[in-house]
Amino acid sequence: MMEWIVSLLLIAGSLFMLIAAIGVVKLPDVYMRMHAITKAASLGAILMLLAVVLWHPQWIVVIESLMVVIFVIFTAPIGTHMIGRVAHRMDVPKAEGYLMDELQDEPDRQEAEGEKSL
Amino acid sequence: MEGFPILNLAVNLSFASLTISLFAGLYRLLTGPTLPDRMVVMDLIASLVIGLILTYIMLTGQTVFLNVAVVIALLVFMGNIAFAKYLKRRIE
Amino acid sequence: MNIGILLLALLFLSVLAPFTRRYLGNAAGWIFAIIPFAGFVWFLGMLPEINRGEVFTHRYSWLPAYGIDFSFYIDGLSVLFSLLVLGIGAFILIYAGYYMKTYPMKGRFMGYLVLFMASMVGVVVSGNLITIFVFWELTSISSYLLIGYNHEKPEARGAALQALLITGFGGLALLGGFVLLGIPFGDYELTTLFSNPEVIKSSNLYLPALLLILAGAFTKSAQFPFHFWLPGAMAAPSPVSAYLHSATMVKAGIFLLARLNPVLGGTELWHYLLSIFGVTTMFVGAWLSITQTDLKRILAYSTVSALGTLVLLIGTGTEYAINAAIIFLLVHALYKGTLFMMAGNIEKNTGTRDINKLGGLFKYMPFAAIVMILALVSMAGIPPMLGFIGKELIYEAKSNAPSAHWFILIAGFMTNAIMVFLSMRLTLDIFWGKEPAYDKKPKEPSLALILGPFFLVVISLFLGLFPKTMANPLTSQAIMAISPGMAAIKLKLWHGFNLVLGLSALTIALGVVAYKYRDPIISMATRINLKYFREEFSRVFFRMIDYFLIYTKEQTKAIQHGYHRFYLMTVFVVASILVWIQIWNGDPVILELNFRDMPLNLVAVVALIIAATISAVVAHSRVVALIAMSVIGFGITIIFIAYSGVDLAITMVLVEILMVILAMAVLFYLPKYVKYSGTGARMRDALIASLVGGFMMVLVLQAGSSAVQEPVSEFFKQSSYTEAFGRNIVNVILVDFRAFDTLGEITVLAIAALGIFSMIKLTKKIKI
Amino acid sequence: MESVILQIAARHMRPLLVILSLVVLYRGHNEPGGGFIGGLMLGAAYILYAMAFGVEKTQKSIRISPVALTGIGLLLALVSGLPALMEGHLFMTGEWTTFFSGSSFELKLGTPLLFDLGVYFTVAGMLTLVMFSIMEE
Amino acid sequence: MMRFLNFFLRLGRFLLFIVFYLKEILVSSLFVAWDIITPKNYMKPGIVEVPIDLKSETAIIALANLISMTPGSLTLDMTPDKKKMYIHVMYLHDKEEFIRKTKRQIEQRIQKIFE
Amino acid sequence: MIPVLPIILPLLFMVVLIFTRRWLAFQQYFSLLATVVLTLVSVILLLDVQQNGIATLQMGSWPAPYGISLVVDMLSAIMLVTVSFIAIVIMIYSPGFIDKGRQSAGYYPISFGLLMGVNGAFITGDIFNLYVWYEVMLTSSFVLIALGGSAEQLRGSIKYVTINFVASIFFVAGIGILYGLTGTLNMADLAFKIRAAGHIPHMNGALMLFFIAFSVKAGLFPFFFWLPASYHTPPIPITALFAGTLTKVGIYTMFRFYSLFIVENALFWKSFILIIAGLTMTIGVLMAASQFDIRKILSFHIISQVGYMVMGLGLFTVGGISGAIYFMVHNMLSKTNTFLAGGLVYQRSGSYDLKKLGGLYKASPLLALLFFVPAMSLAGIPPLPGFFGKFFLIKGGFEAGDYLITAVAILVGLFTLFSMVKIWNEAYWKKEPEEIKKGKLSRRAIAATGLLAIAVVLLGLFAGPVSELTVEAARQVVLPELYINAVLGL
Amino acid sequence: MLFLFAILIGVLYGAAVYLLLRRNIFKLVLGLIFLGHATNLLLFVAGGLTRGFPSFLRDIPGEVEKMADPLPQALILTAIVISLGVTAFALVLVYRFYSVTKTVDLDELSENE
Ligand code: NA
Ligand code: NA
Repeated sequence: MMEWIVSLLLIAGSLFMLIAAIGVVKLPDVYMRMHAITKAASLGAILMLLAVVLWHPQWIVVIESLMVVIFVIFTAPIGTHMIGRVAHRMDVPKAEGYLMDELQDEPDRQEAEGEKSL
Repeated sequence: MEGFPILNLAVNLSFASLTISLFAGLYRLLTGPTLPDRMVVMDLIASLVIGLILTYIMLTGQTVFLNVAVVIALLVFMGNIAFAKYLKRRIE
Repeated sequence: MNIGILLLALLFLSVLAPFTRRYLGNAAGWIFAIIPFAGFVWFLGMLPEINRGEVFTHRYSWLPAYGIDFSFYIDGLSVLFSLLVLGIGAFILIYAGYYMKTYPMKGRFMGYLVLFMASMVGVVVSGNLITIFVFWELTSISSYLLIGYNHEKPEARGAALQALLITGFGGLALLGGFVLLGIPFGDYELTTLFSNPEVIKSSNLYLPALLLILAGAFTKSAQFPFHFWLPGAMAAPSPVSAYLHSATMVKAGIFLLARLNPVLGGTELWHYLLSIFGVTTMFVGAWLSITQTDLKRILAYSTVSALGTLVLLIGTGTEYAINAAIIFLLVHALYKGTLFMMAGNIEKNTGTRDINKLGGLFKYMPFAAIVMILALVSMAGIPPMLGFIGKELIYEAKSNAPSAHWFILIAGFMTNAIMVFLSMRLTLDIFWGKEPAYDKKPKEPSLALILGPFFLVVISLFLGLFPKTMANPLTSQAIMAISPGMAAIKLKLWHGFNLVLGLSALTIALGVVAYKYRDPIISMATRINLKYFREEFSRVFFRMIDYFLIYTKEQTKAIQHGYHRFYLMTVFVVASILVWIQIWNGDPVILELNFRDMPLNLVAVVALIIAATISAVVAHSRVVALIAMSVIGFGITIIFIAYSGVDLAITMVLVEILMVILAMAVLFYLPKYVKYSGTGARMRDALIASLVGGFMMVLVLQAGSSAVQEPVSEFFKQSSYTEAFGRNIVNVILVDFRAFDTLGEITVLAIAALGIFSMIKLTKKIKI
Repeated sequence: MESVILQIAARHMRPLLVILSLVVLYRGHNEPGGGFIGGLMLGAAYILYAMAFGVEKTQKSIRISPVALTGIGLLLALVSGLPALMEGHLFMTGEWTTFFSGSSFELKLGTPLLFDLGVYFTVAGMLTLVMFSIMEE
Repeated sequence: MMRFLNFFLRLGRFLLFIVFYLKEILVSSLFVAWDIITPKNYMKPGIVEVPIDLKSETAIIALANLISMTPGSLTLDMTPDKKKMYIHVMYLHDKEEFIRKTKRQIEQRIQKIFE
Repeated sequence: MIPVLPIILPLLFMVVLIFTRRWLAFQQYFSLLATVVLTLVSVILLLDVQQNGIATLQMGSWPAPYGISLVVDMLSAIMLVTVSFIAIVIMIYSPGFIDKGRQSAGYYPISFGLLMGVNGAFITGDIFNLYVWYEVMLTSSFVLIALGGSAEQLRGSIKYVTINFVASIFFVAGIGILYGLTGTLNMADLAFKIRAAGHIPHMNGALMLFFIAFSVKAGLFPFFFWLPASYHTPPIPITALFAGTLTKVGIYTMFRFYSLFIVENALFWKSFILIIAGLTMTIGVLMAASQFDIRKILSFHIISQVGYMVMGLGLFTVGGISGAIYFMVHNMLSKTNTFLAGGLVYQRSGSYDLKKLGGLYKASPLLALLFFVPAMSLAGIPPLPGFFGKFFLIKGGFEAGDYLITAVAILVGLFTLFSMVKIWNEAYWKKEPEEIKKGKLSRRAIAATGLLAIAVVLLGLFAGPVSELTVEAARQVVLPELYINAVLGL
Repeated sequence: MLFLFAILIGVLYGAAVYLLLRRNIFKLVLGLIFLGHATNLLLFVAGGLTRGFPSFLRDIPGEVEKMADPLPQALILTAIVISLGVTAFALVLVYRFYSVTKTVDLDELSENE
């Protein structure tokens, strides 16, 4: 029984990742591609980790799996945020059909010159 | 994993979809068109590597590989930050 | 007294010399002369024992690991040469002390002179080939320093360089020859060599050894075609010319030939080589002296001629010839030393050495004139000077030579006639004849300046007058040393009427006639020289150096061209060739393609890495290249995981991420990517790249497919937990089994970090 | 002005990374990890912080300079070889002591762990030194 | 004692929130996946400014992350004063509705947990 | 215990210097003291080896071939002593020459890093460990050569770093392949396995990779480009330190590897190495002749003289190797000395360009002497050590029957003489140009150069005792069984 | 799999060499990084490939025999860290080079030689 659940989870997780990859290829602009990746990373990983935990029910596996999930959820959005932010500043062309872009109108978007934090 | 054909199948399917995904990522890397487009590929590949690691764990039963996944999950975003900072500097 | 002490005293004196000037002033020469004079007396005191056939040897352990001792071997030949070197040397020092009065850096000059003296004595008393060589080279160096005394003049520097290079070349050849000589003997001791002198002649090393040693001797003794450095060396002050370049150093080559005559001589090859070089040098030297007008150059060419004569005589090798050689050596040293010192005196008094600008000096310096004329008489071979005996013996030797080539006899005859001609010319043109307007009135040279010439001439005169009692004891043992079993001929001034006397008379007659027709002869000689010796040898030499420099410059430009890429390219191309040759010659590679062993996912990962690699290589954007790099990094991580490298995979990921951050941080500052290379270059580079990649591939195949029975890592697996208390074997290796590697590795990190830190911090401060 | 989100994230992640790096360091002898990996993570923690807040602020917040950290690491690695000498063994021989022997908290400590700590500091020091130098430019 | 209780209250909310959140992720992920693999695109993208009322930094970053992790929305930027967030929305049918939903479903829950 | 000291003491010193980097005066004196200590340790090691034969130490008590072996044989000991003595001289010299900025920017600690790497390379008996020490040495040299970062330095450094990096990669690739083939890293164990097996398949490729790697490090033809491209760029004490140590480590390693690992195809390797040696010594000296910058002349000469050392290796007789080792010691001292003297010239006249120099003979007899001694030593004038080196090699060459290479070696000596005299004629004898700078010489720099010149002279005067050591070293190289047995305890 | 890995390593080395021969200094650094990767992989592959048995001792009978060789892994770890240090240095060197000479063209290195 368990092997069926595990297999299902594994396949589902990897399929999510595949869909994310297809999304990266297919979706029309960088923001939407980022959508695909962020979600795939977490969801796919969560499903597959579930499979691992179920198949290897040990504390250390559970803890490490949880760590993977938490870290993915915590860090992936920050990465995408950074890229999205800079992409927007670069005026990366957006796909057609945007209803609005309120960030464009944000007065503070152009930051002070000469500021060096890196 | 021995003695569980369905699991074997699942592992192989997982490998298949993940490797196809890898090439999808490569495609985006090569075609771009913009730099942020290429940058997101790194994230995708990192996720796929986590997937591959988990699949390898299922294949071999070696849960120590989880450690690798933890590190990737924890730190890959720093690459994004670095790229972002680089691009930011370029537009300034 | 011991020879070692004498040498050390001289060396000490030479080191001290530069500091003495302040305290001793012009008197330094007199004081300096004490030690050589004491040495001279000491050697004189040895004569009785030497003449009883004794040989003094001393051996000091020197290079025991190589079986080489520092040893002395004092026999008649050594004593004769030492007496010359120290005796003339003492006079030269006195002379130089005054002569150099007005020159700067006199102290150093005196030091070099004494250094030379020590080296020259060293050469002649050495009992070991290597010892000889050490002193031999020192004579070259001191000669170099002395010739270049007027170093601010380019000619002096050039002459010094020329002399050093030629004698240096000879020195190197000589070293090679000595080493070859030592192989069959198994030793470099002269005693070993003399005890079984036939060893080398039967060895097939004889020819190369002989040629190399002759190269050494001929260059040092200015044999044609190496003769030209000697006239060039006249750039040195006169004491140097008198001492090194006539009386002593140039005789070192002669000494060597004499010294090794028992070992190397007596063969046809020896005989012919020495005779041919000797006779050529003898005649060419004399001939070239005809057209010279510089007093010192005239003397220099006549020295070349004399050196040729000596080589010829040693090569002839008969009893007469050896006798003649030794006597002539003595004769020549005495008169040539005098002549050069006098040339210096004349130059000092009149400001010129050009004989065309000299004349009528007799009335200003009659005493000096007589001294010089006596020396010239000796040079011309006229009785009662020792020169006459010398010349007689030479004629005797030549006419008695086993292969009495008329050619040699005629050449000798011509040469001697030229000597007579020169003697007359120098006597009459300098001391009488048309008197130019001298800037200041010439006067007799002071005591120190005339003392040397005077004594040398007197000695020559006495030796000529009482040859049996004075000359024979000096030379007989030297002759026996050159050729064991030969006897010294009883010397006498008067032989009665014979062919030789006839020849002498004819020579003088011819010389006188030639002097009478000197103008047409000189102009004819000039014309001939212009036609056949169009270029002076030394000019050819310098042109050769110029060509050499041009060549090396071109070569450097071709090899060290400065283009970094091509350096790397050379490295890669050569490496490829070498490694491919090794693979080609090595064991065949058996390739087993096992497709079951190829999981598709890994095949895909490999394909991904290759694709990413290609895209990184062809990328036009650095960001793309860097992202491709991290894709490759991730791909390698997967491979590490697939093949059980957990720590590796983690480290790989971490390093990859940090590398990207670092590269990005640096890339901030670089300009946008520019494409530089053309298609042709790219094709070429791709070819080179595939050569390197190819051999690496083969090597990996070879290594990976060979199964090792018992790698050392088995030990680590067995004892990691039991002895090192760790379950992560990789980590245990890193921190325990091979912690020393890790220690080095973190040191690398620390150093790199410090380097980066200081590179950035420091360049901020320093203006570039 | 740097992204607020990044700054908040960096503030949260730094202690997390530091603790994790220590865990990785400690576990290293038996589980994946060790001085390198731990050191790299520790370095990453401060680099992240520096990317969010700038080098100056980061350096102020650490107190110890990266150069000193590198030096301390090297010194620790070196010193870890010395206890062996006191025991009369060869340099860098691992010396171990066991605490709470026999109990379930049995703790084995040895010089190789000290050595690993040295590696940890050196690697972290090196990383921060390099990155800070470059980022400060 | 109160603090102890408070903690458990928060923990309970947190766990509830996670359950809710996982359901949300799953549903909308499937929707996005469907949109990706089917040829027809339903997206109506837009970048929306959302005012935020959270004070604690932890809460803010949790919000930003959760928005990003929620299919269909992605935090792009935030003003330095932490008052406004700019969110990229994939299926933006009604801006006000989106803002309301975000604030109610995520921000308020977070507020309860973290503040 | 002692064999490890030459490696860990420099590390300790380096750490101390890192912590005290703000106190320049302390750094200067401490460094000097530290190099003296190192020299003492090396001398003790040398005496120990002389008395008791090859000294070995197993790091961490792990038995060979599992742990890392440290091995000091006579060759290593000689190299250790020479290098640490040179380090003393450099440490006396540096404060008088290098600007304060560079000095306080890590010059001292990193110099000790360099020494650590160099000593490690001389001592270790493990090929991977050797790689690590190589990297320590190289990284330090990378830093030192770029320290200060003038445009010229950076240009040189990039070539230096890249080509040496490539060589390191070849080296480590060779190690990987060798491990794959034999399963061991211990050099003695490897040598033992090679001899026991008679033939280990596929080893040729790895050996060639090693050869290429060491050729690059040693500056052999045609891999030497990095050397003349970079050695003239940093301040002269750094160049002098490099000249005295770095390429010699490559040579040392080549000796070690050749002795231990070349069993098959010995004839091929011999002739190959002799050809390379001949080309190296000739091309190096010819290029030196064309130069007008003192540092460049000396740099090209390094190449030429490395050719001599490799020639001794190619002969592979006790005589040849001993000659090469003696030559190496001589060259390390004399070459460093000429560089330091060149530095004095620069300090006095503000240039290294022969065309702009002149009059130094008159201006400063001391300066003249300090250059003349090592220059004549390099030119092979007796009784300076260069003569003995050349003599031993020529003797070795003729006795081994390798006449051609020996003839080349003899001829190259002439060109060496030429370029030394060229410097002398131009910088010292030529009339002093009017616009020349008249700088003040540093006393410390003079003292250091003088000390080294005295050492050069002494090396020549005591060629006897020294050559006994080199013969013993050569015997150990020619009979690798001694090394193998000492390490494996057979 | 050995064959494929050998090809991969060959390609990586080839790419590294090709990059090192470019004129742009950035590609040079890229080439250095590639060299490092290629060599790490070479060490890994030449030391023997073992699937699924990381070298951790877990007291499972029979595991030790199948376990991957830990030594090459340790060597690679060392090599990785060393090349991290050296590459970092090279990167900064390149940066300095550019900021001093204002060019990324390696052919301009030839000046003054
Ligand atoms: Na293998
Ligand atoms: Na020489």
